[in-house]
Amino acid sequence: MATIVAEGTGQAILEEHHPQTFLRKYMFSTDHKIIAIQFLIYTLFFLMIGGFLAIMMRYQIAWPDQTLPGGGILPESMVASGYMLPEFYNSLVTMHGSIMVFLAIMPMLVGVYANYLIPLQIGADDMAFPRLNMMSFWLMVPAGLLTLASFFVVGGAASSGWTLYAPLSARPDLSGVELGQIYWLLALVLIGLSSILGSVNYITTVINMRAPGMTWFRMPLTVWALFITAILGLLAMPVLSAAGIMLLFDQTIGTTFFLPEGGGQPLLWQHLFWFFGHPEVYILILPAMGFTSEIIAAGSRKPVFGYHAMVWAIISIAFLGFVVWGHHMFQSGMNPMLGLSFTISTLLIAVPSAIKTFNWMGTMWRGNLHFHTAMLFAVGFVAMFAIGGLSGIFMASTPVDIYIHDTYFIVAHIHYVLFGGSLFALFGAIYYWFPKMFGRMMNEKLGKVHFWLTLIFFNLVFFPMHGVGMAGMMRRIYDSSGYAHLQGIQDTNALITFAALGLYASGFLFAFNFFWSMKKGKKAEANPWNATTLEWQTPSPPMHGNWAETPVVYHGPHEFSHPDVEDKDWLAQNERPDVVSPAGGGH
Amino acid sequence: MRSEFLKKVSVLVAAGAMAACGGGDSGGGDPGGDAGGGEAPAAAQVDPATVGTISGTINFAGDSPAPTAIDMSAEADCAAGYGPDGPMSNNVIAANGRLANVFVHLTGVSGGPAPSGSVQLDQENCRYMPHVLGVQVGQNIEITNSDDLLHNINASPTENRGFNISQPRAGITSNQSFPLAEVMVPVRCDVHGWMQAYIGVVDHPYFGVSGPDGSFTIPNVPAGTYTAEAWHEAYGAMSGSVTVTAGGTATLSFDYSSDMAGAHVPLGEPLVIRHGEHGIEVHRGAQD
Amino acid sequence: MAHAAAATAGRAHERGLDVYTQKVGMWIFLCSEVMFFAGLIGSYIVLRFGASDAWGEPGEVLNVPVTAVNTFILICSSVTMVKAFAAAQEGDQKSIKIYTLATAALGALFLGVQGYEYTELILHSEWQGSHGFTPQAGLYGATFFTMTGFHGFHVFLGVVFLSWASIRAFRGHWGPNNYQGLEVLGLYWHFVDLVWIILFTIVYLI
Amino acid sequence: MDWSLPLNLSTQGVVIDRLFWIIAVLTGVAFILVEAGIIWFSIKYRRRDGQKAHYTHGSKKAEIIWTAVPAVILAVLGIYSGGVWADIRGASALPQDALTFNVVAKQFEWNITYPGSDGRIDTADDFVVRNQFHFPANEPVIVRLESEDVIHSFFVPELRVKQDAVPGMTIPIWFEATGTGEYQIACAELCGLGHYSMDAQVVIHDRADFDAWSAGQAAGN
Repeated sequence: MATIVAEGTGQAILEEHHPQTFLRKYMFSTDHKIIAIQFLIYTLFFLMIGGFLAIMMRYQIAWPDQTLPGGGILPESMVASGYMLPEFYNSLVTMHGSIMVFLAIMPMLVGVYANYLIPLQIGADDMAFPRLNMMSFWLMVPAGLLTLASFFVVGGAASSGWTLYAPLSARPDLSGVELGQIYWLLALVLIGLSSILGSVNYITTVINMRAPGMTWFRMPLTVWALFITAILGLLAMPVLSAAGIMLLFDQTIGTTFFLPEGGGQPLLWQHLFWFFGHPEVYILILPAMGFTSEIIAAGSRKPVFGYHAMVWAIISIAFLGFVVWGHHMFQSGMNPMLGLSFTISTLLIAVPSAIKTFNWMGTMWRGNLHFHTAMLFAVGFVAMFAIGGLSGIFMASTPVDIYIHDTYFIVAHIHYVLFGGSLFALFGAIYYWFPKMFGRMMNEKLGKVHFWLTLIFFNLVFFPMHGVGMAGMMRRIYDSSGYAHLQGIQDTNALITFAALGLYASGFLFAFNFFWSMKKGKKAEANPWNATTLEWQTPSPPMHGNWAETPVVYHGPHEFSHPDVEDKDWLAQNERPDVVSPAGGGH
Repeated sequence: MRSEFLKKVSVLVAAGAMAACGGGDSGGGDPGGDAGGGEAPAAAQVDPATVGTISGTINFAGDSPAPTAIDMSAEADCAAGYGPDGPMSNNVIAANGRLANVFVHLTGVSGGPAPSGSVQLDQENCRYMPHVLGVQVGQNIEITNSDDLLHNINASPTENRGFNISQPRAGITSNQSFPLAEVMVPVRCDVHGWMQAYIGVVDHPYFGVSGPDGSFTIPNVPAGTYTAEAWHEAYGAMSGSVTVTAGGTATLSFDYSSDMAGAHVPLGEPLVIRHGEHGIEVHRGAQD
Repeated sequence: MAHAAAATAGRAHERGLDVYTQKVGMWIFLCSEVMFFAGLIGSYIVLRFGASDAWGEPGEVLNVPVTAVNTFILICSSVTMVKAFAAAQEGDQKSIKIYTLATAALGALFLGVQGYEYTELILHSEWQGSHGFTPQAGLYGATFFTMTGFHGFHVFLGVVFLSWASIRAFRGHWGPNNYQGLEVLGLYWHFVDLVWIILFTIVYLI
Repeated sequence: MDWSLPLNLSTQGVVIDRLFWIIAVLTGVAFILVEAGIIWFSIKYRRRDGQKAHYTHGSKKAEIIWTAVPAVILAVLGIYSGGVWADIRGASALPQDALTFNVVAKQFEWNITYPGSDGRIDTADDFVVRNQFHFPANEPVIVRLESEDVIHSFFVPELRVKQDAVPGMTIPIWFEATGTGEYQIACAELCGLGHYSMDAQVVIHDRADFDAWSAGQAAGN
């Protein structure tokens, strides 16, 4: 048994004794920490691209009768005579969603933080399969290149929405897009493979490589969340891959899986897509919930309120996540009687989300709250995620969904969950774990300015979208001026666009802080937040192999303000209270 | 169509690479070439002593079909551009024994003066102007929207790669071209189901389209004997022979009749109807 | 390998599944493979249920006897895989060589027969009045080639890995202290075999 | 800044709007409780020197309460929604013998087939009008939705009606307008480059006007 475990890790140790080339050390590294940083740079780049696409989109929505500033540098197939063309707008809509979900948020949550945190938080020296781990990053590179290239091929990038509803996505003669769609489907298959390899790695690592004493219910909530997320990815991504391959065949070799002309079923695509798509939503939120729990506990100097309930909430969300996909399809022509069962399962899944929200508040209750930037973002997450969760109740109610389905109300909801939720938590995570990753602190002043600007502009962008949706504005429309019922909200659309510019600009403040701090930030100590989990009990950044000696775990993950510990308000997982404060005695 | 996937992909990849490098797909359009207006500049390169002109009419026997009204009531801006009778279909215009919108081109010829200048295709009051037009391979087609509403231009050729682009407001111009000869390329607007146009793409400059009076002219044809083909969207295609002498004007006429209504007109592959001993014979050009 | 083992010999772990890591990894990977084939098979069921007239009777187009033989070949290869693993545990070097090579060969034979079957179907069969049963021949052809094709791709990957295992066998790599690689490969191979039995049943027999 | 539901003109819109506002009140209360709680805790328990956090791992009682209360509210909401949904879309909800129209969506048009003078669809006197949907108020009407090419979605905001039109399927929906006037059909499902301009005129008449209009159209064809 030992020989098997040693194969990857042993080599890693040997490498330390030899000078490594730049390529081996930073490009084709098998060290989980380097791979996490590669993913971080990659995803931040795509976050910037995805945001830029959104800004172009917003400009068009706010001022449909104006020419696009600087549009002249774009080819005539995107911007003609200065005006953005509807087909390019559709590509923007599609690729904004696709890039944000598959190339920014998901790999940032999982690729970056599952990679970085799982071995460090469970006391392992690396992943179970370091080379598979490297492969999972390098599969994302061609996927990203294909995605970027798809904008510049004849016909432009995919334009059938991120949900790729067939037949539009399968029929180039109807969408005008052929190569772009093929490129994106190929990218999707690569992303799926990368994600599956990653998941195999994370799950195996958590099962088999925990440090002595790290029992299941002593694992930090981040590890729990990432572990369950990996299971969701493992089971959901292959379904998308299978569906994507069938769509690719429809598009290229002339099969008719999703084309009614040949007996195929357009709704089959939707079932397959959402069977993946809804677990995907939880892939995008569960890790964020994990980070938030961790940061709020450390920021409040209190153990997580209801740790076990939090774990069971994660597990039940994951389980229910596989039986709610139909709630995306209430108006799709699916048998209406299925609607009721999906309504019930959807409302059920709101319960664990509510538990988590109240438990975070419970964690803050009677705490000693340190509002560093990471904590601000984590609390911001709870506040914004609550809005996203509550607005979800509207569309879970099937009759109300008749009206708000495919309107901006949905756009508001998804962004409160994915931006107000996932991205807020991710910003928090970046500020929180940056010192561990790079050995330097991020600038707190800039960080706080970034938080407040983000919070204000975020709400100015997405809260009014509820109103726009109530007024009945359809999603993905290029110009709303032709509709009588949308005349009253054009000023709101302009306001949203101004705020979106502010939101995007504040992202650059963050980017500056990030890269500046990487070089010039204040040197970080091993445990700058006085936190309890294992990653803080090794130097910043940790050495190759993570540990000078394997840590032994004695208790749960968030022992803050332990009454038996007198001179400090935290107790690391590898510290025993009777050793830290002998007078206090055992717990 | 789909079985030709590999061929299509290779064309696509090449086209994709072109667009990626060139940053646009304005085709062979020569930016300076617009000055001549696309009418006569070819003549400048031609020695008038060696060329002649083909001129002729498209005759039409039998009852002329009544023009059909287009219901544009849901697009009031367009409907307003027409007189009290309202908009009428312009796909079949046959009057006074003549047939308009027939595309005439020489076959078995290639080369000749290179295309210069652009050909105009306008969208005005929700109709294509002109309804039938001819271009040379690689020649720029300048598509303009004169209506302040959305039109899309959906070209669905079989030999060339199609395009489906849009022009959401007045004043927008797009440029397209076709790299392969194809008679005809159908063009439609999906927003306005009645809007249709046909583009004949040939790899020489010897073509013409019959006007409302049924006449057409093909200038600057080198002396020689040629086969010419006429194409009409409802009455099919037919061919005829013509001999051009230097400096002279050769006459070529085609005789259509109302009996030919409903002839199957495959697009993309030239369909040839000959008046043979046993009545009308139909051949698919591609199989000859 | 010896010094690498020594370097982490003292590494202790909290009790996991009591199974070595590669095996856990393969089990988990196979879970995702189950979902992949579930996606394809589920679509097949939905499409077939929705358009049952587009499907042929068993044996109408597909050559069931040849495929039955092919199924038997694949089952045999699972048996030889088990034998190879048992031989490795016992340290019977000769049997290790014979059985790994036999498994790889049977896998390759399966692919050969499948290739023959595809050629016959595409070039020499009739389906719904047109010549050749191809992926374009309606949903029946599309689902048939997609499912059996992806299964064949999995067999192909298995044969590649089995060839690698055979080379190692001839170098005396496998033995009582080093059988894990064969066991993990065996898991994959049995899974591929199992998927085939399901596919054979629902595609050829029903 | 007109952030409100548009004027409602259908019978089912009444219940949909009522349900919308019920949810709005429930979620509004939850929203205020959560956000106020977060702000209150953030101020009250902010860091102070010498302050030590209260050491607790949770409270079973509190957790049971905040699991049970949302669960009960959501269950009631789910059952109520299910009932309303069954009235609108249930198998037996489709009215018998109602005036029926075929609506065929295609890129980027709505083609409406009218029942003609006999009031029955699928008969010889049916006629088709492009992008104009006329129908009578104060009686249930059925729309049979089909699509020729891609998925579209039939959306009339004032009628609180939305249903995807899926190629290969015929999907019947019904509604009853409570007033007359001119509105628009919008397409709510991305259907290609003309999606945003895939609108059609909706004219709701009283019955006599509708019959007159229909007769006029039939004569014109």
